[in-house]
Amino acid sequence: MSGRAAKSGDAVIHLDVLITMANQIGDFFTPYPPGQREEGVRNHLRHYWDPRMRDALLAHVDATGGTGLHAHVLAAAKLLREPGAAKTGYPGPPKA
Amino acid sequence: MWSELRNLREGVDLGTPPRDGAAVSLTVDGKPVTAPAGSSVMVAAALARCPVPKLCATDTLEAFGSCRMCLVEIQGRKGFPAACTTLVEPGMVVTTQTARLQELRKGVLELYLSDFPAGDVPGGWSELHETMQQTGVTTHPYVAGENHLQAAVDASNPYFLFDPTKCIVCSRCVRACEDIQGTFALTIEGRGFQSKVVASQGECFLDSECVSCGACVQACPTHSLVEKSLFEGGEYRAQSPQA
Amino acid sequence: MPNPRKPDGSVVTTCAYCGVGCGFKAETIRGEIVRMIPWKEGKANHGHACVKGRFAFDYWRHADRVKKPLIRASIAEPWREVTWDHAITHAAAELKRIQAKHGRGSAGAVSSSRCTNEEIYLMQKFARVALRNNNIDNCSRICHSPTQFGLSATLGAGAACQHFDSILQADVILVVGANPTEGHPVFGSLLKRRVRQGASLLVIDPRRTETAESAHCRADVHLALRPGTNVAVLDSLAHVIVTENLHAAKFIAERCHPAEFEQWRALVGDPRYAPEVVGPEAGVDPAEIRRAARIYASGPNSTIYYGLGVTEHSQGSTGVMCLGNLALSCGMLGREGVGVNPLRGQGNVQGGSCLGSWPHMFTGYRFVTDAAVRATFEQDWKLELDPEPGLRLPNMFDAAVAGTFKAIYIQGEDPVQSDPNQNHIVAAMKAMECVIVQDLFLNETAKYAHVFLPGSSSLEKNGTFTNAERRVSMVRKVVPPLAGLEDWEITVRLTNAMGYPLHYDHPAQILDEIARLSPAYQGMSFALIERCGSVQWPCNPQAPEGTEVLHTKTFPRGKANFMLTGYVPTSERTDERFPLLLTTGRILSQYNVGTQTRRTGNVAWYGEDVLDVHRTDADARGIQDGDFVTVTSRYGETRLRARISDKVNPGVVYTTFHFAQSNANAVTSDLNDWATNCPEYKVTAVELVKVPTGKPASSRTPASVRA
Amino acid sequence: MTIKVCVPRDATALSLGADATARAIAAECQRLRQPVQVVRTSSRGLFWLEPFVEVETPQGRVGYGPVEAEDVPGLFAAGFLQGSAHQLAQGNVDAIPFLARQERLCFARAGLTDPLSLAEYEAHRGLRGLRNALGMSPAAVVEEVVDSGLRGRGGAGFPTGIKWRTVAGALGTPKYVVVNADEGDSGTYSDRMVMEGDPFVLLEGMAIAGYATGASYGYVYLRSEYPHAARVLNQAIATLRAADWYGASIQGSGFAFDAEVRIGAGAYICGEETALLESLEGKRGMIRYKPPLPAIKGLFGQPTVVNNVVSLASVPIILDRGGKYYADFGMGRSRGTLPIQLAGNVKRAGLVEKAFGVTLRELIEDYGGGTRSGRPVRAVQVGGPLGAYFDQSLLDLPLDYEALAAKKGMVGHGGIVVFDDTVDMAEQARYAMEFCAVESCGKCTPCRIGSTRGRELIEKIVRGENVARNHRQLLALCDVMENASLCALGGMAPWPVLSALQYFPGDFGLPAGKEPAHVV
Repeated sequence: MSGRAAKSGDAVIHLDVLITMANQIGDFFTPYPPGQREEGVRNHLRHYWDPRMRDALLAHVDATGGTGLHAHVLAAAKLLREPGAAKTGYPGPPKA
Repeated sequence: MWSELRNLREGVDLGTPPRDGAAVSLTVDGKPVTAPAGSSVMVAAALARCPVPKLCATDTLEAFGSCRMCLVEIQGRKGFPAACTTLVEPGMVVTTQTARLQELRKGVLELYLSDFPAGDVPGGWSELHETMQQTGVTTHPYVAGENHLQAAVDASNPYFLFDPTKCIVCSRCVRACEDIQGTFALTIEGRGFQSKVVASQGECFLDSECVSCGACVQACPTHSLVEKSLFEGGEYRAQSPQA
Repeated sequence: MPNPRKPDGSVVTTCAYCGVGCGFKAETIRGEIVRMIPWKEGKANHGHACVKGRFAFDYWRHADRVKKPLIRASIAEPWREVTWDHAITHAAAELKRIQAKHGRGSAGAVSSSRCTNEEIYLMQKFARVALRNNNIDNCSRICHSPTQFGLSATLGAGAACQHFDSILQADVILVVGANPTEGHPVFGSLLKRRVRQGASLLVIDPRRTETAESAHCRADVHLALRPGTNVAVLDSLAHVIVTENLHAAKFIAERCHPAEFEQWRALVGDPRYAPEVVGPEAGVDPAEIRRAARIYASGPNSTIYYGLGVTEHSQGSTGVMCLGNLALSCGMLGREGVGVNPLRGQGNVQGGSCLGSWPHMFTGYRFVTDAAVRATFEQDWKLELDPEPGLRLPNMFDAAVAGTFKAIYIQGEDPVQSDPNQNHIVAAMKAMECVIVQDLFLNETAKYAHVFLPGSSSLEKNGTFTNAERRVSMVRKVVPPLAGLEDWEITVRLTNAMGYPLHYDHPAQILDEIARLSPAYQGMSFALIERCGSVQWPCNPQAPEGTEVLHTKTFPRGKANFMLTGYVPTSERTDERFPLLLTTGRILSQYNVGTQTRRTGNVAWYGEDVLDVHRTDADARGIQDGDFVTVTSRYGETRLRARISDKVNPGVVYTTFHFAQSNANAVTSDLNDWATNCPEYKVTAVELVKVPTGKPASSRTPASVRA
Repeated sequence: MTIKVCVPRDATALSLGADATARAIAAECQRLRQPVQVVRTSSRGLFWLEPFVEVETPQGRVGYGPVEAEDVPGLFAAGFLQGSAHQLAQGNVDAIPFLARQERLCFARAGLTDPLSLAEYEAHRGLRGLRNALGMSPAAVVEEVVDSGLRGRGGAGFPTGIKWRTVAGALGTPKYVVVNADEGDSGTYSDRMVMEGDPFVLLEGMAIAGYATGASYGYVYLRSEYPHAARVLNQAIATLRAADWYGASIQGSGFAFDAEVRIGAGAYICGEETALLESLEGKRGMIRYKPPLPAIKGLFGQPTVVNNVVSLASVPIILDRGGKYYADFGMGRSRGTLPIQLAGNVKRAGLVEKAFGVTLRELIEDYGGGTRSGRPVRAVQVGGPLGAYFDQSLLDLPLDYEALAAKKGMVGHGGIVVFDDTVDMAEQARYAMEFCAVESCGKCTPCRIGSTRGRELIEKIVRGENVARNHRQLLALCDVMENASLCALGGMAPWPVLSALQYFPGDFGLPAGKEPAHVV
């Protein structure tokens, strides 16, 4: 019995709140060099966000190309879709 | 400062703070005993199970040496040194029970009782009462001397009260407020026989800088500072107004 | 006075108030609790106490205590008293109905740090086995969740590195965003004792707190920074350390990743973090930033203690990482007298965070997304578990407003009063179909509840607390629970009613289960605690009686990590409409939301929340001491009595949120920490307007305010 | 030819009109157009002759006293500037028996110099001790003081050299020199005369003490009742600093020493060294238990040498002429000289610096000239308010620490107060207990409560209430105070009481001769 009863994509949280939260995460990883920046944001979304919040964000990316999202946050959202994105354990900070 | 806190034991009051120096061996009343270097003779006497009477000493506070109840005799030393302020030395020979010492302790305790409410001598269970039992002194010969038995009780704090008529000015409360809590709200005002414990600039406890941590109530050996909730009827019980 | 009555019995237990976790002897006369005496063998307090634990214990017998379960169909109707069975069955039925109708994710649970470890563990187990989702959170979400995130990110463990006594070996004490003498009084006394012995004291706090300046205890350096500039100032300290080569190169080489250090050195070494740049923006003298950095770096033993003044910001987690970086850069870890130590607010906030009461983690900070970890729990609980992180508390409220979250079971918390952006919370509550509250009193949140389960105070149950130094101590039942059930028994019955069979004879068995499933608690048991008095986790075969100091040889992940902590100013900005910055905090005599201390004699000291205003700001608005003022922000407004104070700088105002009627959180923003959604209580742009009163402004200081 | 006329600036002389006398002399000289140099010098210590005016003549200094302002014209008329005879003439000063038979070492310059003239001080062997000390090793300086046999002149009588040796050997810097200038004993003024009349000898002694023990800073704890001494001392310190005798490197020797004056607040108990240190640290003047001795853990917890003014003022001559020179004076284990201060009902009150061994009777009768009232001497209190009262039978005791201690008397600070036969010894005993009650710091119970109970018991005995029972209780109380008190105030307050009871039982209404010999 899989854990996912609610249909994916439900408007769990208003979209503008999600975008702000995602950009705030992006702000933190800004000082990291390119590559690590996107990996950091993706790891955080993967391990800390409720799946429905992630799905809502990806739905926004599909529908509008991710308007309102910082560049590296948008790139990170796309990384979420790649297989094997589900890393085990705490991702820890992006390795220098 | 390590052992002074971490080696305290519940239900045991060695009189001065526990130290963790190297073992020093001496004899108390003929019994060999070892105590860590830096400990007082009072601690050694307690460890040798021949505790000396004490009032101003307690093991959560550094020795003060004011009540003079813990005088002992030490071989090779003239006079009657106080056990609380004399540190143990190797090979010391200490005597805690002699007729002379009992005479002096009786003399000091009688002075205390000459300024203590006689009505509260029977039935009390404070450290002062324990010291009375330990020395067998419960009365005094001083008739109608100057005293503080009319002083007013300060019940301003919602939780504890201060009854100055039972205060023996041992300063345990003042020292607890300074060393243990660090608020420095209590002090001794006046000198000699007029010395008395006051909060801040002679204000009631509630108006003073007292943060009501209760360290002074715990340190008081005579129930002069005492929880209101211990009194009959609990009308002193500190419920908030709406209760 | 006559001779006092002599107690005839006593039970050793632990105080339920702050994170110090003082040991107490509850003394009784014929079974009635008459006084609380600090326990001389309490390893956190060594026979000392504060006004709350020592005296303010009478709330447990207060007339407001609810003694029978209550239910009602809608929040408009009055409560109806029912039996325990009736209330439990009704609650379970409602939860099942709502999950069936709105989906499994539409219900959640919230545990509290005022409950025991066992109760917190049961709450998260209830969410996972009864609700079959991970919608479980705890109140440290709104105070120290950034600690758990920030310290895990840098040092690998989100808990205090030292034990309290270790401060007695410190040469330099750095206190950031905390006022121990008010919030953790017994530890505050130990700190002041160490300062009197000669340790240097550095304080970073917008207010001239009593820790910074009191009898025989004055900070050598007090950086009274503008609220919200923590990360800038902490990075500036780091700037001085790296540019003046004060860092501990050997420690970094051995125990950190040198490449990461270089990356970090480049960031903080950037001229924009120089004291001369950061100082003016943070309202602090650059020379004092340099002096503080040099004193901290020189040590030899420098220790950091910090509180909600670091965590409750939009860069809360970043601020905690700054402290981790600072300690790592100077090698101040792994021995007595050093470390980075959160002063956790409530009695069991450390317990709350390491017992899995998180939407994304099981006990011991292990991720729900980690299949291997999940397997151990599924195997023990004999049930398949939700693999995805659940909703955090703020997310639950957002989802409720969005209509997808319909039921919540709250134990020992009062989010309506304590959580930010109160109007949003109330809207969320009203949007839910079944709110279950388990508490001692009908609190603010209970106004929107459908089921009220009367809880038991710490004097009425057995269990354990984990204090701010990871010390697990025993809570022992002194008197039987007023409502008949201990809190853990209520949660067990609700879990059974939801269809998951659960049974324990005694909380000791719950702790055994926790030990089975949490590496840090492996060796923990009631028997061990009885023998040792109290035990600091990690407690495992390598440390059979617990661990006093963490990170002595290695970090949990082997090496520690330097995180790049760039300063991102909060979006909460002052402007002409809201020119002042409000920051909030706590006072000694009242506790958290005041549910307990408001019902004790402590009101003698502090009977209402008061707004501290600097004279220049007050004069500019014609406000006098004692006047009522309306405090308005972009999010709401409230009324508070003003008190002229020199404890705050011009442009900054301060209040507490101990009293419901002052609903200070009506004005706090909905901004929160980027990593954990911990609310930004500490920075809100506001304006003050004097409330016109018919009678002349009261000249005297408000009688109810002593502090 | 300019004639030099000396008029003392000592507080006792001032209180008797010395300023008016000096102004009158100057005015008279101006009127007679007679060039004169009026020098305000220290006092000789002949207080019954103050204001004591001296004229420098070819035959030496001729003294006149007591000279009040209105006597001046008559003196000039009689040719006083040439030292001629006059009703107030005292003849050649050096020949005055009271002075001639003294051995003035510490007070060698008394009456001779201007207290604030460093040149005059050096001209009278000043600074030689310090110069010699700087040429020796600190240890050698300590041994010199040990050899001198100098003991504490404040009252305790502890060998000064031994105390210095302890401080020198104690670990921990900085170390301090603290001067006990509280001088609380009734009827004593030797400290005051040193500080007002010869401040440099004290300051030089402090520097030597600092050099010997490794202390680089000194405090003079001065009683608030000596304003003149405070002014003079501060000026003297400034002078020494300007002359590079105080400062970072005295005379280029690399030895740093400086000092300042701190004013007390009127408590007798702050004359006890540990209460003094507490007061100096800004706290209540309460007794500290010993050990630790101040030599090991004193001011601000640092090793501290605490000495009385006269003790330190005796050091320069020891380093100038050597310890043996000083030790040759005196008897038994009381070496050197002691400035005794005659006071109370005595005909010739004043300072008598004598080697130990002189008897009390010599001091009171030969020097003091018996009572001022002319009535017979009935009782004498030696060593301050805590000293025993002696009757005639004990006046042949020699002035010696051990001899007096054997009779429960004490040398103390060298004060002798004389009473004639009108004195009521029961009242003196009551006063002794009252003094203790008023001055008690209140820390230890035997003194805090005992002194008040003692006063009450004596009052009852004198009123005739339960005399036998109260007398027994008074003796028991005195035993407790003596043996249980934390310091000498409570510990010795019974001595005057017990001695009054033993030698003058009648005054209490007690039968004579039956008194147990507590003062053996």
